[in-house]
This record gives sequence, C-alpha cells and structure tokens, in this order.
Amino acid sequence: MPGRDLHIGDIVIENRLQWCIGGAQGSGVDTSANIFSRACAEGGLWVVGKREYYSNIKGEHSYFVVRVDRNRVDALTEGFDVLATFDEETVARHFDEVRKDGGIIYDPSLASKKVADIPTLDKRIKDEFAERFRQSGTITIMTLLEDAKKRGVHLFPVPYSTLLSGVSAKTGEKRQSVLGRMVNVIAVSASFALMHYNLNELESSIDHVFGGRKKLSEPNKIAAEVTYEYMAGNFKDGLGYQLSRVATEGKRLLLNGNQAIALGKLAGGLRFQTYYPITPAADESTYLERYERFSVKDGDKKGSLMVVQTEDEISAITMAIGGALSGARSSTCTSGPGFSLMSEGIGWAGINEVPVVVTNYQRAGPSTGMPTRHEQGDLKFALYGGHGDFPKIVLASGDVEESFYDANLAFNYAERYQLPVIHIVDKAMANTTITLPYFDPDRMTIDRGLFLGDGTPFVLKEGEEYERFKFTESGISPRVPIGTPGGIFWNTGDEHTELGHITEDPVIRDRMMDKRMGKLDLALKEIPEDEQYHYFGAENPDLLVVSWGSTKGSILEAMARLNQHSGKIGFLQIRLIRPYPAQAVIRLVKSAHKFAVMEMNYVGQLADITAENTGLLADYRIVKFNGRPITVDEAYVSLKRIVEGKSEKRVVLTHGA
Amino acid sequence: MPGRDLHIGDIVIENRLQWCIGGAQGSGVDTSANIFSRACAEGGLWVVGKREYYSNIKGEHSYFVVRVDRNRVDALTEGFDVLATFDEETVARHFDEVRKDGGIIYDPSLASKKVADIPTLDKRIKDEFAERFRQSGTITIMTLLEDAKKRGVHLFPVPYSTLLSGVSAKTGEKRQSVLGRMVNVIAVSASFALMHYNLNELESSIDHVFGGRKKLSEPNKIAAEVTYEYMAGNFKDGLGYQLSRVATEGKRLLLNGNQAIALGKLAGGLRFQTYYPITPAADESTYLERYERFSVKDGDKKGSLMVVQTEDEISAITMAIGGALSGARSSTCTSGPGFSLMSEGIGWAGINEVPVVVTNYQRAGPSTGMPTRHEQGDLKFALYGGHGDFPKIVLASGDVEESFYDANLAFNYAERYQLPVIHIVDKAMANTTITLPYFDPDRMTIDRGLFLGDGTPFVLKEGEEYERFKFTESGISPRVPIGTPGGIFWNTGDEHTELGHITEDPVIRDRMMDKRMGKLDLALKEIPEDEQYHYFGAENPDLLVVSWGSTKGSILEAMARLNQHSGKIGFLQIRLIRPYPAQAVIRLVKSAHKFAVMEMNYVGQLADITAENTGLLADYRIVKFNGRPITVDEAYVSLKRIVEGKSEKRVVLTHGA
Amino acid sequence: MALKMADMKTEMHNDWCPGCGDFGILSSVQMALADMNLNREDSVIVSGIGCSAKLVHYTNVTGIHTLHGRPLPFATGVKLSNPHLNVVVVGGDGDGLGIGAGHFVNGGRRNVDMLYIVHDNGVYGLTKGQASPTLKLGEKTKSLIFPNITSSINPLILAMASGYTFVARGYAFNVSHLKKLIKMGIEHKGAAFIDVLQPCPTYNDINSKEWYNGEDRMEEGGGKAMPRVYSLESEGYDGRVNTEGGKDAETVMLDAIRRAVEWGDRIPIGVLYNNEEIPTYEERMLQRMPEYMELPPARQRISDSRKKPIADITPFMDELSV
Amino acid sequence: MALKMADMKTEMHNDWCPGCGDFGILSSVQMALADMNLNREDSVIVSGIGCSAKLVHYTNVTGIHTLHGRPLPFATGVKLSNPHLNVVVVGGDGDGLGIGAGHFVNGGRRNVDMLYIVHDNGVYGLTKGQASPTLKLGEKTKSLIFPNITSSINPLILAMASGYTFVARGYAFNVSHLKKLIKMGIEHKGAAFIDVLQPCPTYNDINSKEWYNGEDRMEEGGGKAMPRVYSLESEGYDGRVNTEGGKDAETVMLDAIRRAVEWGDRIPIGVLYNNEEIPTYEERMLQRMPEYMELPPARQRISDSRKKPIADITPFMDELSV
Ligand SMILES: Cc1ncc(C[n+]2csc(CCOP(=O)(O)OP(=O)(O)O)c2C)c(N)n1
Ligand SMILES: Cc1ncc(C[n+]2csc(CCOP(=O)(O)OP(=O)(O)O)c2C)c(N)n1
Ligand code: SF4
Ligand code: SF4
Ligand SMILES: [Mg+2]
Ligand SMILES: [Mg+2]
Repeated sequence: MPGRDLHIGDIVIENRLQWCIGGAQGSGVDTSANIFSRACAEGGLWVVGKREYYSNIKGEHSYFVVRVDRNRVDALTEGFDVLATFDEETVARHFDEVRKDGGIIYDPSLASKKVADIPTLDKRIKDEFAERFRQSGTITIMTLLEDAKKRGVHLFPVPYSTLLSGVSAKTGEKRQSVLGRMVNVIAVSASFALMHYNLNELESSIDHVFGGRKKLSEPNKIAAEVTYEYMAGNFKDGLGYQLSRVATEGKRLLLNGNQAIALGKLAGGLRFQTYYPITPAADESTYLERYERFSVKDGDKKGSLMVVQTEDEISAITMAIGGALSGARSSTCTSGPGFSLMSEGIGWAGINEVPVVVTNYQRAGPSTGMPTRHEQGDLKFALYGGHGDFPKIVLASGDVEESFYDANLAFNYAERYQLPVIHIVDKAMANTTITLPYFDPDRMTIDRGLFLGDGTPFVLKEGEEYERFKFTESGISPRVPIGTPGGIFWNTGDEHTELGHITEDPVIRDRMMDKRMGKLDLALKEIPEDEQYHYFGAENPDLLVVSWGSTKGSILEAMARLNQHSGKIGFLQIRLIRPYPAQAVIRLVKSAHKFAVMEMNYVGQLADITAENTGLLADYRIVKFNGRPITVDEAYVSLKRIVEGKSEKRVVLTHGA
Repeated sequence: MPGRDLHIGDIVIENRLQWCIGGAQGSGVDTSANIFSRACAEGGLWVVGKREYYSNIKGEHSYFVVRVDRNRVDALTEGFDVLATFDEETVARHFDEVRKDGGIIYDPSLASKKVADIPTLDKRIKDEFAERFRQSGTITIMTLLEDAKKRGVHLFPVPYSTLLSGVSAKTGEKRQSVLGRMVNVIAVSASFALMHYNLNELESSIDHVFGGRKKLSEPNKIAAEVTYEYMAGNFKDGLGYQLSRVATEGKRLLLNGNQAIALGKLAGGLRFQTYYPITPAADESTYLERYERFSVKDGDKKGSLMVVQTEDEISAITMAIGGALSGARSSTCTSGPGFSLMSEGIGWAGINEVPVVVTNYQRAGPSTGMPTRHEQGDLKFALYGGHGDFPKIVLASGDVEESFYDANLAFNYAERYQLPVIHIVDKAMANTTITLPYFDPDRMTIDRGLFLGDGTPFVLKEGEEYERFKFTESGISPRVPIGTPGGIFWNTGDEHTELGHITEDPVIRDRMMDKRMGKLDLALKEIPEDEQYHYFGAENPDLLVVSWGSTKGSILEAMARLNQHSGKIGFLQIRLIRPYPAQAVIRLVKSAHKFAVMEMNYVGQLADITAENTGLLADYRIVKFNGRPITVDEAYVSLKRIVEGKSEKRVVLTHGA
Repeated sequence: MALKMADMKTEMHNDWCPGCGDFGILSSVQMALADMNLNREDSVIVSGIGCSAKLVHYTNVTGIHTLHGRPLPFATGVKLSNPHLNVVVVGGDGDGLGIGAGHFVNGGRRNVDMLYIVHDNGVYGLTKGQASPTLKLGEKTKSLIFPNITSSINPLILAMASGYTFVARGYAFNVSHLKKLIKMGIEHKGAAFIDVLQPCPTYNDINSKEWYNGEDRMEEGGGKAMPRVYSLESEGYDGRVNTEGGKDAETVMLDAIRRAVEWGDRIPIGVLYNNEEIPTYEERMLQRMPEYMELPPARQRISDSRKKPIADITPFMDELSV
Repeated sequence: MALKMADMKTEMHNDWCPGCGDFGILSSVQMALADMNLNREDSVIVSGIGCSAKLVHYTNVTGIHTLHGRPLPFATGVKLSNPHLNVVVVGGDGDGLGIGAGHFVNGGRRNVDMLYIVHDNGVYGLTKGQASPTLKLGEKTKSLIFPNITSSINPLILAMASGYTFVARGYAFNVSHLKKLIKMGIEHKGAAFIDVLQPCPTYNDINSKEWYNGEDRMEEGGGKAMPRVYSLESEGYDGRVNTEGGKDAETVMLDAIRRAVEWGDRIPIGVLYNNEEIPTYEERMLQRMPEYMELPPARQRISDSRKKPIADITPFMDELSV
C-alpha cells in the first residue's frame, strides 16, 4: 500500500469545501452524492450540488460535485477539495481539478491501470496525456496521481476490496453484485471520515436515501462503519478540511430545480400538464405525476392534477392549450428539440389569447446537441419562435428558489394577459441539488385575470352575444371556459372578429393586431419592477454585469468577492425578457461606467437583445458554451480582468470536464 | 339604362393606367386579369399585377389589379383608373378606390341590388356604409355608384345579358353555364374598348390564355368583338386613358414570383424538391413538377428533377436534407405554419453542415393568420428559429427578377458554407404578375464549394480516414455525397468529433462551435457587397430608407418621385440579413441625416435587427400589417411626411381592400 | 326546450363551393346535435385546417378551429380537462391522415371518449386539390399533373389498427344515415371514428356524387343508376364486439377489414366495428383518481378568497426536508 | 474481397447497457451487411434518436443519426436522390410509432425500396424508461409510477395497414434468424418493415430476455424453459402474396393479422407479409422519368466547366414570353 505524506497545514478549514464523486453512469454516483448531500444537510450545513453526465444510460462517466458551507451557497467554484473515486476514469478525468492541499480517494488496485485502456475516455484527452506525460513511459493512473501529488494534493488509497471483505464478514452478504454496489457508500464514508464528520449524520442519511428499506440500509451502514474504522486507523489526521454539525434555523429542503418548479406549479394551481419525455425536463412531469393527488386547504375533497404523456411535443403543446380552453391552469415542459416542435402551437395560443405555460429547460444545443449538458442557447428562439408577430411573455428564473415562485407568476401572466408564457430555465437549474428554506406558498398570489370560470359570475346583457375577443380599453377580453352557460365562442388560428370568426377585413385585422400586441405594453406597465429584474451591488458601478438565468449564483458570489476589494460592481439580473424592461436597463447601464453581458451561449443572445431594445452595445460579452456551467471563479476572474482593463471584448469561458 | 355624362378632360393619358377587375373566387377573375395583362404585354406595354383573394375556393371576393405603363413598372399605386365589375360585391368593395376621371364598368341590372344583401361582404363594411349613407334610404349599388360619380368618376353600364344574347346568337351557344363564363371577357373587352386598345392584341391574348383550345377561345373572341361593337356604339369617346401598342426591345416574360423562383432553382441546379402544400408556396412546386424533365445543354440525356409531396413539413425539410446528403441540390418551400414545423430540421442541418435551401414565402401571420394575404412577419423567426446557436444564412429578394437569380445564390451559399439557407420572399412576390426581360441563366455562376461529388476527385491519403467535419483553417471541411468510394462518414444531431461521432468533450465542443459559427463571418467577408445589399439614390441623404423584400418597388418609385422635387432620399435594400452587413449599414446610416425602416410587419423586425447588430435605433418605423402590400403612394406619403418633419416615430400604413 | 336544427346554425357566411359534400356533413352534425338535445354549451367542435375545418364556424356550439393536423390533441386536452363536455372533432383527410397521422394513431391508443369525423374527399381542398392520403394510387384528379404516385391509406383499417373502439363510414349525401352514425359515435363510450365519403366537386372529379350514386352504371335495360354505396346494416352486418357472446374483438375486426377493403363497385357505409369492452382513458384515470369526474382539472378551485394557493404542498416539502 | 463482420465495426465505444437487446440487433445488421458483401460505401444506415439510434455509430457504413421520430423522411430523401444506395433505417419504438407515427404511416404509402427496423423494447430507453407505444395497457415497468394508461399499438398490423410490402418480426437474441430477416428485408423490392422484440434489461422488467425465453414456464416435470417466441417458418406459414397463385394481398393480410395478434404464450417471429406485386416509388417514378435510375437527382451534373447552369430553361421561358 503506497505510503502517505501527511503535511497538512495548521489551518483547518471548517465547514467549507467542495467535494466530487465520479463513476460510471448507473453505478450509483447519484445515490452517493445524495447520501453525501443529505448527511451534510442533516448536520445543518448548506449544500449545493450539480450532476454532470452523458446522454447514456449505463457506463459513461458521470460525476457529482457538492459544495458544502456553513452559510447558504448557490453556485459551485472551480476545483475540488476532495475527489472520491472508485474507478480509473474518474481519476483520469478529474485529478487535475483537485486543489492543492485537497485529497484524492482512490482504489490502489487500480493504480497500475493504463489510461489508454479506459474505453470511455475521449481520444482527445488520451492524446493530451500522451503529450503531457511523454516522459513518463506508459501512463497509468499512478502517473496521474503522482502528478497531483506534486502539486500538493494528498493521496488516500482506500482498498475497496479489503473493506468489502470486512463488510461481507460482518453482514454475511456474499453476493458480489450486492457488495459491488457498496463502493459508493465506502467512497462517501471515506470522504466523511477524512473530514472527521459525525458518523451519525451519515447513517441517518443512508436510512433516508434507502427509504427505510432495511435490507439495503443496514449493510450500507455497516460499510460506513467499516470504512470509518479503516480511515481512522490509517489516516487519522484526516485532511485540512473538516465538517461538523451546525445549528439551523427554520425548516429546510434539499431538492433540485425540477422538483422546485413542479412544486411551484402545483401550488400555483396547475391542474393539467402534458409532456413528451425529454432530458432534462421530463423529471418535472414524473414528479408531478407521482403527486397527482394532494390535499386541499379548507376542502374535504382531494385536489388532483392530470399529467398526460403525449406522442410528441406538438401534441403536448396543443393538448395543454386544449386544457387551458377548458379552464384549467395548463402547462407543458420541454427542452430544445421539443421546444422547436412547439413553435406553431405557441403561435396559435398567441392569436387565440390562450393562457398556457411552457417551461423550457434549456440544454446544450443546437439540434440534439449535448442533451445532458448545460446552455442558455434558446433565448432568442423563445422570444421569436413562431411565424408572424404575436405576443408572448418570456420569464427567466435565476435560481431554484426563484423558479418555485416564478412557476406561479408564469401562470399569472398567462391568465392576466391571456397569452402563452415561456418560463425559461435550464439544465443547470434542473439538476442542481440545493438546500433551501421551506417554500412559502402563501407568498404566491394567484391572479387569474379576466377569467370568469373560477367563481366570478358570467353575465351577458339581454340580447347580447358573448364576444370572446371583444375590443376593450385594456385590450383584454373577459374569458370563459368552454362549457359556460351562455358562453359559446369560437377560436381560430385565422385572423378573426370579436366573435372569433374568420375575417380578412383589413380594418379589423389592424385592430386585432393592436389589441394583441398592445398587451405586451400593458404587461410591462403593470408587472412590478422586482418581477422584471433584480439589481444587486453598488450604485453607479464601474462595471455593470447584465445576465439572466442560472448564472446568477456565480455572478453574485464573484461580485461579492470583487466588491470586497477594489471592484465596484453592479449586477442586473433580467427576469422578464419579453416584454423587455428597456427603460430600466437603459437607466442602469447609463449609471454604470461600462457594462458586460455574461451568459451561457455562443453569440451572447441577451447582449443582442439588449442592443435590439435599447441600442446599447455591450462593452464586453462573456460567454460560455462548452456545456458546463459558469463557476464562481470563472465569473470572478473574467470580471476582475475587465475591472483591471485587461479583458478582450469577447471572453469565452472554458472550464469543465 | 342610366345615362352617362361624358366630360372627359382634354388631356388623354396614354399608356399609363391602373385597372382592376373583381368578382367571386372561381368565377374567372384570374383568367380575366391574365387576358388583360397579356394583351397589354403583347402590345409591348409593361405590366405589373397583383391578385388579392380570400382563403377560400369559391365564392368569396377576389380582385386583380394591373398597372400598365410604357416603361417597366414594379409596384402598384393607390386607386384605379378603371374598375371592371360584373357583380355587386366588387362595386361595393372598390367604388371608392376609383380615381377622379376614372371609370367604373358595371352591370346595370345589378344597380338596384341592396348592399345589405351581399352575403360575403363584411359586417364591418356594411355598418360603415349604413353610417355613411344614412341619408340615402336603402343603400343599393346605385347609391355607391352615384357617390363615385359625384367625385368625378365616369360610369359605364354594360348590359351583360344583352351582350351575352348577342354572343349566343353569333355562336349558337345556348348553355347558360358556358355563356356565364364569358362575363370575364366582356368585362376585359369593355375596358379595352374604353381605352381604344387594339382588338387584335386582345384576341391574340385570348388565344394564348385558352392555350389554343379553339372551343373556348373562339366564342370568347366573339364576345370580345360584340363588346367592342357595343362600347363603340355607346361610349365612343371612351375614357381619358388610352392604350396603344408600343415597340419593345428584346424578349420579355410575363410571369409571377412562384414561377421565377422555380425557374431560378431549376437553372441553379435544383434536382430534389420536397414540399407540403401551403399557400402561397405550393405553386412553386407544382410548376417544378410540371417541368420535371428538361433539356440539358451539351448533354444528350434529359435532365430531371424530382418533386416529392410529403406528409407534412417536418418530412419536407428532413427529406430535402436527405437529398442534400446524397449530393443533390435540394430544397423545400413553405410558408409560416410549415416554416414553424421546420425549426428542428433546420437546426439539424446546421449542426451537420448540410446545404439545404428553404424558400419561405411569408404570408400574413401569426398562426394561420390570413393565408392568402401579405406580410413580412417571419424575419426574426427566420433568423432565430431553432433552439441553440447554429449558423444559417438568410437572403431576402426584393423583387421577382432578383428572386430568380437569388434562387441560385441561395444554393451557392448553402454549398459554399455548408449550412441551411433561408431564402425569404413573400406572398406579394409570389402572386405578382409582371413583365420582365428574359432571364439570363448565364449570369448565374454555380458554386458548389468544397463538394467532391460533382467531378472533383475525392482522394484520401494512404491510411487516412475521411473526416467529414475536419477542422480546417476556413472552418469548411470537404464534403462528399453518400456513396463515395472511401468516403464513409457519420452525421448526428449530437455534438460530434471530426469523424462525426457523438462527443461531449468540452474542448472539441468549443472547437466545433467555433468552426460552425465562424462560417458566418467568413460568408460576410466573402459574399460580394452587391449581393449583401443594394443602395439607391442620393449620397449623404437627408433621409435613408432601410427596407428588405418586396417593398422595394414601391420605395424606389416613391423615392424617385420625392427626389424629383425637394427630397434627398437614399434607399438601402438589405438582402443578406444573416450574417448582417453591420459595417455597411452603419456607414450608410451615419452618412444620412435620419433613417427610417419601412416594412410589412407589426413590430418593425428589420428595425429591431438593425439595432441588434449596429446599436442604431431607427428614427422612424413605417410598418403595415393589414395584409395588403405597401403601395407607391403610401410609401411616398409616409416618406414625404418624414422629410417635412410631420411624421410620427411609428407610422402604420393601412391602405387596402 | 327541444333544439331545432336552426338553433345549430350561425350567421357566418358559408363559403364552401356549391355542391360540396361538406354541406351534407354539416347538416348531419347539426341534426345529430339538435336531435340529442344536449345543452349547446356542453358541446364543442374542434377542427383542423382545410375546407372541412370551417365547419365549426357554421355551427352554433363552441368551435375551436385549430392547426393543420392537430385537432385531436387539442380536443384531447379540452376533453380530459373537462370530461363532461361533448367533444366532436372534425377535419379533412389530409389533416387527419397526412400531417395528422401520428396523432391519429396515438389518439386511438388513448381511447378518449370523443368522436372524430374525417371528411374524406381524396384531395387537399383548401390548397387547391393536391392528392390526399386517401386518393388511390395512379388516379389523376383535376389538379394533379401526373397520376397519384403514392398509395392510399384505408382510414377504417388504420383506425382499427390504432385502437379506435368505434369505426364507421358515412356518406356525405346520405344525411339521415350519417346523422345516425354521428349520434352513435357521440354516444359511444370511447374514441369513435367516422370516415365520411365526401365528394369535392371542385377538385375530385373521380369520386364524385355521380360516381358514388353509380350514375355511370345504369341498370340494364336503361333503368336507374346503381349506387356504389350500400349500407352494412342493410346486409345484416353487425360490428358489435361481444366477447362473452362469442364475438371477440379479433373476429369482428377481421370481418370488418374484409368489408373495409371493398371499393369500386361496392362501397360499404355503416358501423364496421364497435367495441365497448375497452375502458376509456377517463375510466382508466378514474381508477387512479376517484374524484376525477366530480372535480376534473377544469372544475377545481385553485385559490382561496385571498387569492392564495389552496393546494397543500407541505407533505411534499416534508418529504424533501432536511 | 468478401467482407467480414469485423469490417462492419467502428472504434466508437459502445455504451449500451450490459445485456441490452440492441447488441443482438447490431450484430444481426452487421452480419447481414457483411454477408451480402455490398460495397460498404453503397450502404447507409439512417437512425432516429434513442438508445437504438446509436447503432449507426457502431457500424462501419455511412451513418446518419437524425432527429427523434424522423429517420424515415431523412432516409427517403437519401434514397430517392440516389436510388442506388442500400438504405436501412433503424430506430426505437417510441421514435417510430410515437413521435414518428405519421411518417411511419405515410412511409408505407410511398413504398420506397428500403428497410426499416424498429427496436421494440416497450420503453423509451434513453429518456429513462417511460412507456413506449408498444407497451401493453396496464403494464407497469420499472420506471412507471402507475400502470401504463394507454393501449399499445401492434406495429405489424399498423405496418400492413400503412402499406409496407414486407412485414416481419424478429427477436433480438435470435441473431441468425434476425440476420436472415434483415437480408430478406434489404433484398425486398419496396418498403420492408421489421419489428424486433428487444429486451431492455434496464427498464423493461416485463418483456425480458428470460420472459421471451419462457424461463418462467418450465416444461412439466422440471424440463427446459418453453420459449414464448416461435418462428412462423417452423409452422409452415408463408406470407408471400401471389395473386395469380390464388393468394391475394387481402387473404395473406388477414392470415397475417391473425398471427400478429398472438402474444403472451405464443409470439411469432418471421415474415408475416411479403408482397412484391406493388410497384416501388422508384418504379412509379421511372414511368415518368425513363432516365431516373441512370441519372437520379444526386448523379446529375448541374453546371458546365465555366460553372454555368446546364439546365435549359429557354423552352419554359418561351411559354411565358410576351
Ligand atoms: C402546417 C401547415 N401546413 C400546410 C397548411 C396548408 N393547408 C391548409 S388546408 C390544407 C389541406 C387541406 O386538406 P384536407 O385536410 O384534406 O381538408 P379539405 O380542404 O380537403 O377539407 C393545407 C395543406 C397549413 N395550414 N398548415
Ligand atoms: C423532439 C424530441 N423530443 C424528445 C426527445 C428526447 N428523447 C430522446 S430518446 C427518446 C425516446 C427514445 O425511445 P425509443 O425511441 O423507444 O428508443 P430507445 O431508447 O428505447 O431505443 C426521447 C423521447 C428528443 N430527442 N427529441
Ligand atoms: S374545394 Fe372541394 S372540399 Fe373544398 S369547399 Fe370546394 S368542393 Fe368542398
Ligand atoms: S436503457 Fe434499455 S434500450 Fe437503452 S441501452 Fe440500456 S438496456 Fe438497452
Ligand atoms: Mg381533403
Ligand atoms: Mg424504445
């Protein structure tokens, strides 16, 4: 067993670290990360985690990074303090990312494996290693580990098979297939042991994750104990990073973005959801289906919502529209390829003034792209998808917590302005696991607008006909659900009269266009400013960072870091992108010395849209499009370089494995 | 028979007039207009005509306006000099549009018909008449005609049934169904008779339009003669507008935009066209199908192209891509709703660098909109349709003649830069009938780029594998058709390696994105300026009009009129909209005092895109979205008002019936 | 108050071509609805795009004129959100079997309780007469430049293969028969499909009214025309599935297919297949959600008087709590 | 030089789950192509999206991995532009019968000369196990929260209803049988369809390899497992249409349907229906364009040495001349 030099510095960093575990898809990486996160959270710590995986079911490399802190955290930083591995590939892909003074847990029996033999490792990486380690003869896992060690990374060989034998002895379990699954818990346990974290929290987490199925949790808890013992015996100094229980206030959740949005929709009144399976949106629908029946406050009956899996996304959007016409709050969720198929349906909802919500979970495009990777590449498409001019609202949430409340806002806008709303989020948000305070549904207000189906009486004057598209001052006509006594109406994708019948009359046409498009102006006037955008940081900043969506966490933290020192930075998070809050943006940009737009796509779509709406050309565009989220450090460094006057006009961020 | 006051002024206007004929869909209005246009053209005159019709097969009102001139004309003006009618509705819809000193031909037996009884006339119009003529008791066709007369319009009652009896007597034809069809020719003949136009030209046109089917042409020629006689006997002074044969130089065509583009594609090398029927695109494919076999210069075999009617537009775009992969120049054509369904397929062509051309004939949207009416509402969608960032080129033709040559340019761009090209035209162009000089296919150059399937040999170095997506300096990789010896390759909608296999490697991803998107910069650099935009008019203008597409004719003529007097106006017609020629636009806009963007959509999409790409916000947006093209006069008046400092920032044009 | 057919008409001008079979279908639909005497508000007609799809504007119940090929999913959304509505879907053959074929097939699988009527005229009427999926291979209707190069689909067989539980054919100009079919289709518990042979005098000069009526086939000796269309009922055909009674779905379907392939000299109309043994989508849902019929999605309250959410998500949060 | 199966493999890492039926299909395809000894360049495999669709990357002929549900129209474009190519289409059951059902139906109508193989695993593999259109009503595979609420489609019957002229079923783990079917499908003149029963050990725990093999049904007396899958050929079934010989399409199709509905204890594999009497799309086109096979779209020159167009449009302009 290779020896270990323990030169841990005097300073012990407590309750602040970033941990990574990797392994083949389907080998339980997810479960490990879950156990790890939950164990931290149960100890009162705050976590944020992100899963990275291939568009594959079993065998390709996946990894999970979890950041732990004593305070709330919203984004990941670069590099890890601890890398827990049990296969070769994880070492090969991530050894470089472990920070000085950090540690790598690995299986010493794999140390001699050749990197060239890892089947799932990209040729590009192998070629780079061949070049980089050309002095070293055959490149093995040890070559890489030694390299890390040279940089000051501590190596922790953990003999998995020995430990598994121990477990086997204690539990009587002999089946390799069952024992094999426990490497996950061993890796997590080894990590916690090094961090001197309380075994209790780990065990309680194991219990929870295995959902009380004792047959599974008991042996795993034994594996945890065995590992703790081994680690205490062999690496009792642990690592310079330590975790310990802290006190918490209030109830907290550990969940991901799919779940948050599902819960937000549910609370916000969703009753009809359609979907066609697609990564990373489908989990939202599956979650909703699981909870299709729920209790209702001051009602004796159960509430329920219906989730329909359709034959494609064209069906999903049009079926959701049908649901909305019947009067249910209806939505669908999808990702790029499916969203592309919805263009026509969304246009129909636009001309027929139907409130329907589409939650678009962006993933790396174009086309099939990288289905399990991250990007914010659908913004312009969300704004301008569909032929002809019709109104829709595009709302972008900046983090998991926002996305919960925004799910209801999306419905409110849809019903108040009677139009389709695109709630645009992304893969990073969907697959972020985070601790958050309990959501407060009472902070939501449900605004159904001029909808006469939810208690509001529908009355027609004697001899009057119901006109679904009646011209009114505000441009909004009272809406009734299909089946309302006296409320027969017509819809058509053609231009139509107030009754909803086809017309090609140029005068009515002009009025209808004004009616429909005017609602965007109305929305911009009525929607509260803090739903439109958030402003953070210094007034009259030297540098204003403009962004949208899930970059928020990284930017906020980077800004805080920069503002501690020299920088005077402001951050404008645009939430309402159509209608675009041009006046506010102009005011804020003009209050700043320079402005940079940071986002996860190639062209800088928000920067373009900002120019379009304000005439203001961004001084800097910071973009990233390799499929991996922008880290705090990337945000920090790129902004710092701008502040220092050292930045190019267009900066491409490239971190990520 | 109501009498007629003949107070025709001394000045006779020769060979310059605008004529309109109307009637129920399916009643032969089209044929009449055809006969009229062709008769003019055969006399050496130049014509431009436009058809307006409902999304209906039979019964709704349609009309055709033809402008005749001794010089080439490209756009219509407002109002008509002669309105030829044979039903009530045409009078009711258009009497107001006849200019002072112009004339209305009508059937006196319909004069007493009540306007309220016309079933297809919009309620909105009836209501307006009721208000306007509330003094007049029951509103009949005569009420309207009298009103026109008061404005100085001459009335020409033509007793159709009397004339038809004459025809019947001469031809022996007794069947009402056959005679009834001749009202068209009578209306045309009456018009020409008033214009003192040579009967020969009319007869030869009749011969041509009926394609030599004597059974049809002979009776119609007799109808023409009978009408000429009657008109000479009753209105021998005719009208102040006269037509006469003029000399012509060179061969000329009379055709519409669908035909021009079809011919351009054919000459440009199209060999595989797919389509799903949609107005107003389908006629292009039908025309191509008719001429699927053609002679080939210096070849003994026939050339041929294949037109496939698909089950939907998703199939149309993906099948066309398949054709392109096999090596054929492939395209599809569609309109808004179909274009919406193509978003996903176009994205796939983008990531796989497939040269495919989509001809999008814009029509009035959104959704089904007004399928047979005109709009330029799909621009932003053409630019940004499809999820994620991928390159495509958007080329906008300004008139029928351009569209012929552009059909080939679209293919050239597609093959040279290996990407999808959207050739964006519109309904106004598709349904414009115009006299033009013969096209000269020799002005086309066919550029297949790095395509090794058309004679260019494909050679691989020993031991080398063919890499379809090889990284090269220009970003363009040599392309081979499927079936090339040694040229096996892979495509995928996923991000891919140079071989075309799936990868999620962030480094390769970045390089592939750069490769693909970089082609847009290359295109902008390489495409000649005069393919990118046309500039007309004064240098350093007081007012620069920026526009795109089929507004060109009206703007040019309006500019010429204005520049004759006070105005100093320039016109920038942008042809290449993606990549956008930002530098040229900035230079030209900066050379002007003010700039206005004129276009046929609600928001001012080109104005937005101009701001997006240049930061320059248009001083004026002149838009129209009622479904009817911008006339010369509308362009003139709106520009004049800007020049005179009397214009609003946003002007909505509303002409049209 | 009993409804009359006049109550079912709107003032919208009907702009179909003279002689169009759509008129017969319109009358049949209106008569069926009037006959059934449902509240007008409780019925909704959902259509696609095409000549046929304009039917909704002429009928005085709520009418949703949707997108080309998409009436089925729109209608499914309407119906599942409020299963108390009486939903009838209409559209063209191009709409339903060309661009909409994917929904057609998958709609059968769901067996949602509604009626789908396809106006089968062999052409794309509204776009000027291109071949529709039911036009036979090699036929050349007026607008075609070359004989039809694609084989036709048999809508009846496709419907059975897709899972529709009521499959029938009507003829546009046999209004009383068609009306009956429509009523049966509406009353049928599950996804009902009626293929209606619809002459399009403007573009389909082959399958014309005269042709269906057999006017080219005079009885020998100069008698009457011998209609091609015959009714299944008149021949004692019974398409009802009754497994207990010894007529299982497979047996009936095979019989039905034998009839469905008839064409040319003998063209059957009537109910080919009628299977009420398969639970509807709504019934399947009801298994999971006992309150579904009482409080379907569209009829639930979602907020209280203070406009606050009433769905209680606390238990779900508790599951996620740490 | 005879091709070996090894020639048909690429270096791309195969990332299907261990035990996946796709491996069997991959081998069958590769063996069939190697056996047929066509030039590798002349074959192209076009796939949709799903686990199954990755097959193209593992096979050393040109591979076009397209969009979810769209392999058929892509492939049709490839084939019609160059009818000399040997085109094989592969995809999942969700791909072909869910989102792609419209193309599936209309693809049958065209009868383009190519082979379409559907990997029928009852689930949406790549998106983690949702029900696909072939999963039976009421079944609850691993990932489903509730039993499947939608009825299944029978791909064989649907294919026949749609006009495929060769309809067969294979089993992923009967490679030699499947290989034969694939060769027949490729050789078939017209649109051939093979539904391949494909165990997905990760998500479909009902129709597993063990289940197909009948491992739950031991011969009485503790003998061998009694496989559910049986081959039609072994029972003398012959699906060939031979109208002159008295077996017309209708007759064969009815027989085929009787077999196609078998499930549960007896699951037939083999050729159900084989009709070479219907002209292919290419043959129909050839009627109109005698030079089609010699100079199809992809093989025509379009410009001369000066890069000038060679199509002569003058006659067409002359028709429009004034
Ligand atoms: C996506 C889309 N593609 C094409 C069209 C154009 N379009 C309008 S009606 C129609 C066909 C109508 O044929 P069918 O469905 O048979 O109805 P019919 O007119 O014969 O009643 C088409 C293709 C459209 N509206 N939308
Ligand atoms: C338009 C679109 N919608 C959804 C998806 C997501 N998606 C990827 S694979 C797949 C289903 C695969 O199932 P199946 O076709 O049965 O293939 P299998 O994985 O089972 O082989 C789906 C829905 C997509 N890629 N594109
Ligand atoms: S075109 Fe045909 S289907 Fe359409 S209205 Fe006219 S006759 Fe009827
Ligand atoms: S998920 Fe199923 S179909 Fe996909 S690779 Fe795994 S076993 Fe095969
Ligand atoms: Mg039709
Ligand atoms: Mg599958």
